[in-house]
Amino acid sequence: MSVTTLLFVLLSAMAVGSAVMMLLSKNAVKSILWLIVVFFAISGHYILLNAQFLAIVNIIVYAGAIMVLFLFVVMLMNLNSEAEPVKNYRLHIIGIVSGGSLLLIVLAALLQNNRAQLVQMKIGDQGLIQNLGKVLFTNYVLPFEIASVLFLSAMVGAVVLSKRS
Amino acid sequence: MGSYITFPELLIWLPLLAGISCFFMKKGEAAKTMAILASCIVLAVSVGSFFYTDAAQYASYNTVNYYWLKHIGSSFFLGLDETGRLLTFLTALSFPIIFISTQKNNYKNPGAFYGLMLLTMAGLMGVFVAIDALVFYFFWELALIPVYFLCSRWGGEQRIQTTFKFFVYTFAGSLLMLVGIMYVYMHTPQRMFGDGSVSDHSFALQSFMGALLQPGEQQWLFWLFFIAFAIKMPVFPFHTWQPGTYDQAPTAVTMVLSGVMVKMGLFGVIRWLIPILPAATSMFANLVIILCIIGIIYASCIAMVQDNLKKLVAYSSIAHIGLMCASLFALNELSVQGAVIQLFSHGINIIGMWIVIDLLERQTGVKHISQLGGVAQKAPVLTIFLVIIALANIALPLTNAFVGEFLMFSGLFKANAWYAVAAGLSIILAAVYTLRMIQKVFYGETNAVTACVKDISFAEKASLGVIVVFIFLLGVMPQHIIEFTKEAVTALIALKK
Amino acid sequence: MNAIIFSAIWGIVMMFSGAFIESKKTPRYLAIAGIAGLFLLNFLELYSGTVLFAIDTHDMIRTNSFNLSFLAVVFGSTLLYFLLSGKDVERVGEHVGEYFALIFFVLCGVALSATFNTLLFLFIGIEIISIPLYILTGSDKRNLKSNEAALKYFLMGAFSTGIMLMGIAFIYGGNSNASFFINNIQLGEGTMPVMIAVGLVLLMVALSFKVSAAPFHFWTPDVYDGSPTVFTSFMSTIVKVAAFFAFLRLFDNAFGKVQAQWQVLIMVLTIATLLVGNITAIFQQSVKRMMAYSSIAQAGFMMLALFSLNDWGREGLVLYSAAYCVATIGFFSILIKMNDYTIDGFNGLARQQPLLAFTATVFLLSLTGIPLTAGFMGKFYLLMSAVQNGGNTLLVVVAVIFAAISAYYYFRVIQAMYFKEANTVAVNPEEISGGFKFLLALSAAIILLLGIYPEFLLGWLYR
Amino acid sequence: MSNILEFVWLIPVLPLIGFLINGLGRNNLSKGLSGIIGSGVVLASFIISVLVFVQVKSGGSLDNSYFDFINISSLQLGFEFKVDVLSSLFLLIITGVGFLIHVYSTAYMHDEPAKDFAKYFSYLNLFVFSMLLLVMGGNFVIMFIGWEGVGLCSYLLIGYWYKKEENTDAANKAFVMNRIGDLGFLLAVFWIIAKIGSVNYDVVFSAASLAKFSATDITGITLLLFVGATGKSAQIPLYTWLPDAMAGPTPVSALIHAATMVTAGIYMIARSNALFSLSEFTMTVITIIGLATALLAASIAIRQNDIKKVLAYSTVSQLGFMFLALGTGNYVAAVFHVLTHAFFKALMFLGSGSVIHAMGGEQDIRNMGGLHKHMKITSVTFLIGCLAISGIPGLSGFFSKDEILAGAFGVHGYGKVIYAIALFTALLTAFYMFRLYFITFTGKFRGTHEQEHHLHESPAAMTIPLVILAVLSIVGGYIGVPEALGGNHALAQYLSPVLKSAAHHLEHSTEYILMALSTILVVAAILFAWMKFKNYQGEGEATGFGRLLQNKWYVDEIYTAVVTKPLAALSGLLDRVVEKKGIDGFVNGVGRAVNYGSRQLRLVQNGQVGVYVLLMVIGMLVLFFIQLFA
Amino acid sequence: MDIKAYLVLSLTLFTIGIIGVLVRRNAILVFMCIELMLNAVNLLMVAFSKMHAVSPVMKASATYASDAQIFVFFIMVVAAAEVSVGLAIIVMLYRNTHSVDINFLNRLKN
Repeated sequence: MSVTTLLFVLLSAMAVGSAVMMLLSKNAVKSILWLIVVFFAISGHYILLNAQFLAIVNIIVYAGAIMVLFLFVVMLMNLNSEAEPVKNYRLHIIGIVSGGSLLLIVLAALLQNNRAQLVQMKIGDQGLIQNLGKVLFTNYVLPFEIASVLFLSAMVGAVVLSKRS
Repeated sequence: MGSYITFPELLIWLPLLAGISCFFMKKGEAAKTMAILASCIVLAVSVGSFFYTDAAQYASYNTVNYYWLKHIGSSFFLGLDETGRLLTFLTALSFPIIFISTQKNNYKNPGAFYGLMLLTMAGLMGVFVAIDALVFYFFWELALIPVYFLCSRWGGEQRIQTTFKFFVYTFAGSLLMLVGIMYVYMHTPQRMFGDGSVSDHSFALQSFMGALLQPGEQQWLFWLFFIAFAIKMPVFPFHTWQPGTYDQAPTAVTMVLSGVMVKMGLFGVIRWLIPILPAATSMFANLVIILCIIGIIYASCIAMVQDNLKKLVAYSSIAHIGLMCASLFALNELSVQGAVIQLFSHGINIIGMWIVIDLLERQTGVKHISQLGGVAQKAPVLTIFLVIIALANIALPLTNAFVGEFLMFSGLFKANAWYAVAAGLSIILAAVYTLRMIQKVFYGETNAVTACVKDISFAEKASLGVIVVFIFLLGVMPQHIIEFTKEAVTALIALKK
Repeated sequence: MNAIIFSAIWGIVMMFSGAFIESKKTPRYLAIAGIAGLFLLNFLELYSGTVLFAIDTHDMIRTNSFNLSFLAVVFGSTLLYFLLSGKDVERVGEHVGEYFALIFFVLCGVALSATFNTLLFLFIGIEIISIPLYILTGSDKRNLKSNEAALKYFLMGAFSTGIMLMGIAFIYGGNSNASFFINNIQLGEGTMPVMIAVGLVLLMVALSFKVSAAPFHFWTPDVYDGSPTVFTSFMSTIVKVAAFFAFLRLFDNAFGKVQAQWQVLIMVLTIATLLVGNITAIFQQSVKRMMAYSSIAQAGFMMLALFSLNDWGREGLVLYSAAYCVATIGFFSILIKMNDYTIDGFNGLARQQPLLAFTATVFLLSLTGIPLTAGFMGKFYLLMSAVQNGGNTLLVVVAVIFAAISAYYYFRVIQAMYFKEANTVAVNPEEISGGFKFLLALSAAIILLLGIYPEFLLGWLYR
Repeated sequence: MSNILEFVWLIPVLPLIGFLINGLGRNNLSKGLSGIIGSGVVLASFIISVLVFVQVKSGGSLDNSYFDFINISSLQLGFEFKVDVLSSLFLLIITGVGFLIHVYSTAYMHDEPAKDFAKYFSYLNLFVFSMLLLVMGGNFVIMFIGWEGVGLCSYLLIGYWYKKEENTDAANKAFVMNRIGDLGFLLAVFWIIAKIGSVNYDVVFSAASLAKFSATDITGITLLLFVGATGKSAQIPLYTWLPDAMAGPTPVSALIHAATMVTAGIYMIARSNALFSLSEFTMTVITIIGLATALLAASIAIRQNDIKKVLAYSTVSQLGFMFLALGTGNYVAAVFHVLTHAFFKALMFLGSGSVIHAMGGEQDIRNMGGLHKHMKITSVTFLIGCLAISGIPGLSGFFSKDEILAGAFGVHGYGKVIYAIALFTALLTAFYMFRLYFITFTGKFRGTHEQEHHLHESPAAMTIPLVILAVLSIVGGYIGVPEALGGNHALAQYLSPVLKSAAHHLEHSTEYILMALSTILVVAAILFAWMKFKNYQGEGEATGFGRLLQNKWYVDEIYTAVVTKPLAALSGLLDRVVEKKGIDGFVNGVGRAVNYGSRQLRLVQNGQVGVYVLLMVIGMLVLFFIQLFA
Repeated sequence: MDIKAYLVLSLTLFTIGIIGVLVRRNAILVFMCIELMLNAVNLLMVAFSKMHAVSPVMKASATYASDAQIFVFFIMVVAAAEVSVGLAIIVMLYRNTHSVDINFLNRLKN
């Protein structure tokens, strides 16, 4: 079993495990921290796939910005104390069962064909910053510009929603 | 005229415009006069149209064809054929009679009332002259909507629920028919328009008759169409909206419903169902006839125990319509000829009945047989008219209904003796409930309720007089109307497969 | 193309107007001017192909007379919406300019999702539509219902976004052409690759959510009910038809060739939607909520266009959108004026405000699909498309039966207006200006015009 | 006027005109005037009828279609009249007797207010018109038009005093029962149309078209026609309306329910004898029904105390005799009896009318008695009538009835039995008629004092018709003297073009024996009645058989129990259960179901985001399953 | 490495996200689960891009494999915008109701 595989398995285990932990942990802050771990694992996967740019962006944007924002909000509301009263377990069971069966159905369908399609690991330059940058500012300049509308509306939204009157 | 404006257009636009203008009339009298005037003019037009019957010579007077939705092959295609002409005449004749005979009823917001009435008239006219399936469907609904408003605005206590039931019932039926129309349309051949443009399919009646349909398709299409028509007529067991509606609707509207609107269903059978789906028709004819006959006896029986005058007439109407429908499907010359005559006669007679009932209800405020009595002493003239009309209703010889029913029964007999026997029972039952009604309402001693009854005024005399004249005219010399509708009948039975 | 850029620009303009202009009226006039301009520019592009902003889109955007005329319909209805309900936008809160800005951003998204040629733009378009809507839903900050609606909408919306992205991922993975272009998807011979199939289902789910087709409709009643009525009107009309157009565009261009393999799914969704929408609407007491369900029911009808990807369907969808938008916007503009949103609130409106009652009746008749109204023509075309597709006439019969049922709840309002006696004042007369009445009459006229002569609109589809 | 037949259409038209004048001008006409108009038109048409009769006697006949009634390729049907020996004879009876009764009515109805008086005469004229239409019609449809017309008139006249409910009840009963018959008639007509597409007598009875009929057709048609006859001519099972019909004014009973309308059935069968003769079965049925009716009615008549009811039942019984004659193929005898019966039964009805008139509306014979000394003419004429109907030799009844009996006797096989029963019935007839006579006119008066004080002979307008009819009842028989009595049966010869007289001729010796036998027995019966009732004091409450007869064998009650009640119950059931609960219930049920569904379905929308998402996921599952595995 | 492995992995993460949405009731956590779903998608996208990078088919465009990674980039962008709005909404709600428990959100129902 090659190093790559080993790494893959480790990272996967880490990602799934901490995702489950996020789900299980009562405390909101803990869940956030677990989620950050998941993101790191995923970044690890990106590196494994030689998608360096995304790996970095993932750390910066997700683990850095977004999660901190979450953490900030949670702290602000100090929900760290367990706020969830008695749960409806029946609903949970149903939820888990249906979610699981969804996974099974899709996987069952996908894994039928046994023709191996390999994924290029560790090499390949598509994920390098200069390539992506070139593509982004040539082919994808229009989407890039239009994405700004998204941020504008987000900005306006922030104003509309949180400006005290 | 001719190339400028044609009879069908006149028949539709005149009442339509008059109706719309009525809405803007503040003064009730003005609206009423407008309505009466307009309907009389329409009557004149319709009478005039009888002088231009020759299809070949006066085509430009009787048919009109505007390009409308060209790329889907629909055009504003109207035409007057024998049956259509007869029924437009019935419509044109009924409305003045209705307006004049009910002019004493005063409605709140009369402008709207008469406006809607005239719109209904326009819709009915449209149904009877449309030769394009889509146009037909348009007018079919158009005749329904104003009636809905008329009934639920000016009707009796439970008007809203009753009318709504009526509306949804009919609306559902007509939507099914719409599906049928679409399906047939998809199987129609290409259509070339006058200006050379072509559409792959067409809504014109001719194309519909030329549609290529498998027997299997015809079978379920038949029911899509038939149910719509059956609800409109109504035929047992689709009739339950009818007694309530007749009871609750304002009498003027009830006259329209029972006199003219039920003919839409029968006309639909004549103009669309049989021509488009001859194979299925002959396949299901017996089934339909049996259904109708059950309805005839069933309705007559129920009519015998009705205490409510209006419901009594309603059920008797169901019986009569059932007979007409049955004989249409018997599809031999006798029966169809009879049905066509009866289309007209029944309209006239039942409107007469309603006029009398309306007079009674207006004066006494009751419509229950058990509460009335001895009217004959107070209003002999009214009684005479009623008796004549009632006897016409039970098809006494020398009245118009006799001719129709005689032909229909003999036609049914020709189709199958037992049909005639079973349906014939209605002759007896009809006598039973009609005479019972006459006896309980008009004979006997007067009571507190009927003491105040006055005899009828000139206006009602006039309108009833017209009706009675028609009753005897058609009763003694039916040959004219027969001559007039012969070709239509032969054309129809020629379709029989 | 014009539309995308201009709406974005004008959104920014509105944004600044909100920031720097004190008067509450001015933004509205600006907005009306903007939408008029938007309509004109788009019409210009449709009419003469004039494009103001020549940008190389690398084929990510494709415009043709079909989607341009659809956009014309959308912008036209928006114009009508601004004219009829602009005042009421001012009532929602103090950020008038911002509200209009957000609406323009939404229009930008609409333009994108009507013209996209790559899944990226589908995604971005949908998001640009959704995010401002989350905000508009919550714009009535003091109102808990509004907050709740906003959060529900946001959470479920985000969830559906996740689904959609997963779908896109699978499409990309299954597409041996390694491309996001919807017209460049390798569907393979015979049955399509499993990955494509999975992606297709996921995309269908996500878009069904956007068009609120059962069983993905649950957000609709709550959100429409909770958000400020004036925005409900916008959401339930323009946004919804846009989403539908995107739905149709995607499945028509990307998966049209293998329709046989997914038609049954659409049929299931259609029937479910018709059922839920119509049946649930019947029992509603609040007209606003009833309209929410009715919008679901209408969606059920529009699904027919997807069921049968043929010209009848495409034309029908445009026609239906026009009919549905005008009627619903008109009706909402009246509903907003009502003092009481329950059905009894409409009692005796005919006596107090004949014109309002009459136009409302026209709108409702159109929604029911009575002949001579645009609504009928729309239904007619869509039903016709299903019949021609021939797949399943039973579906058509089901559809018409539900159409008959729909009369049940629309006519309850008509009955209230005309046949019930009023005990209170339904509408404060001072709120009804002459111009408002005129515009209502105008929209009623439009509905009748389209109902009698649909070529008027359809003519533009095939230039 | 060379050929009176040209103007034959005047015969029905004149009464029609009278009807219109009286009907429309009823508010303005004085009694005298409307009386004159009413009777005048009938007199006029009587005169024409006489001329026509003469013409026809000298071999003329008319078969004329005036205009197309219905003319389509599968049915040509003109408005056509046929005047031949048969119809011309009936024309005489109708117009003649009709005229007398009109005259009589002018006096009888004199207490009516003017407008009702006019109404009455308009109805009478209308009746005469319809009756003439019936007999002159050249095809079955025209006959049917008259057929229903007379039914209508009898309805109107029975219910003439419409304020009393039992009158209108009787009227309805009469009309409905007639309708039942009419349905049979109609069906027969349809059958004929279906077979040969025409209803014209000459066409139908032509050998060519008779050949077209199968045996079943013939039997079916004739039976159906006979059903029609039973309705109109009050035979079992449809006879019960006639006694009730006595609710109408007495002259009406005389004209419609004795002389003319009720004989329409006989006319119709006689007219279509060509058909009937072909069906052995039908003939047997007719015989049996006729005989049974005659016996039943006679038995009931014995115990009736209402003077008109007795006459009514005797009418039914006599009609039974006529049908017996028809059934035995003895058409001439039937027509002959129609003629004589018209005379003496009209006579007796008018007589009873004069009695009732004198008694101030009293009809119960138990309150009469000894009227002879008060009203001689009435009494005498009535006596003549009784003698005639009982068949005392020399009077008209004797000849006709004897011919019927003889015909019956001649029937092969069971002829003797029929004869015996018929004879017994004849005896009963004699008995009850004279019971009536003695109770009414002999003995001492049993009524109240003011009645006795009020007693008087009726005015001339009433007595003159009585006298005339009396004379006719005596001499009327001599147009049909059988060969056995050295006569040459003028009537039979006159009718021979249309009617073959009875097939089986008896030995003269046998005839003599039969005549003697019947005469002796009848006289005995009369004497018995004389002893029993000459001074009648009212009899005790009837018991056993007597009560059964008094209650008319409970036939009405049985009909009510078997037909009327169940039908009403059924209708009620249909209305309440099938209609309201069943069909309408279903329709409303659909609506309710939708409402219920709505109420349930909205509960799914429970506001919980978690649940919403869950449902979405499940939906997704379903879609996946369909797409990937189904 | 076979693509299947990545399929399993990212679908598992995705499903965990879904289940989280189903079972958690704290709005913020639900939102986080959604973020997890997005990340699962991102991972799959990248994996696919690398799969196509070696797939033998003729390349649709010069940027055939970068497309997916650009797409992921855009997903992140959108996610960021979404987060800001979402958190704004949550905060606003919290201001009014001092709770972020979605099960208490049932003023709107039926």
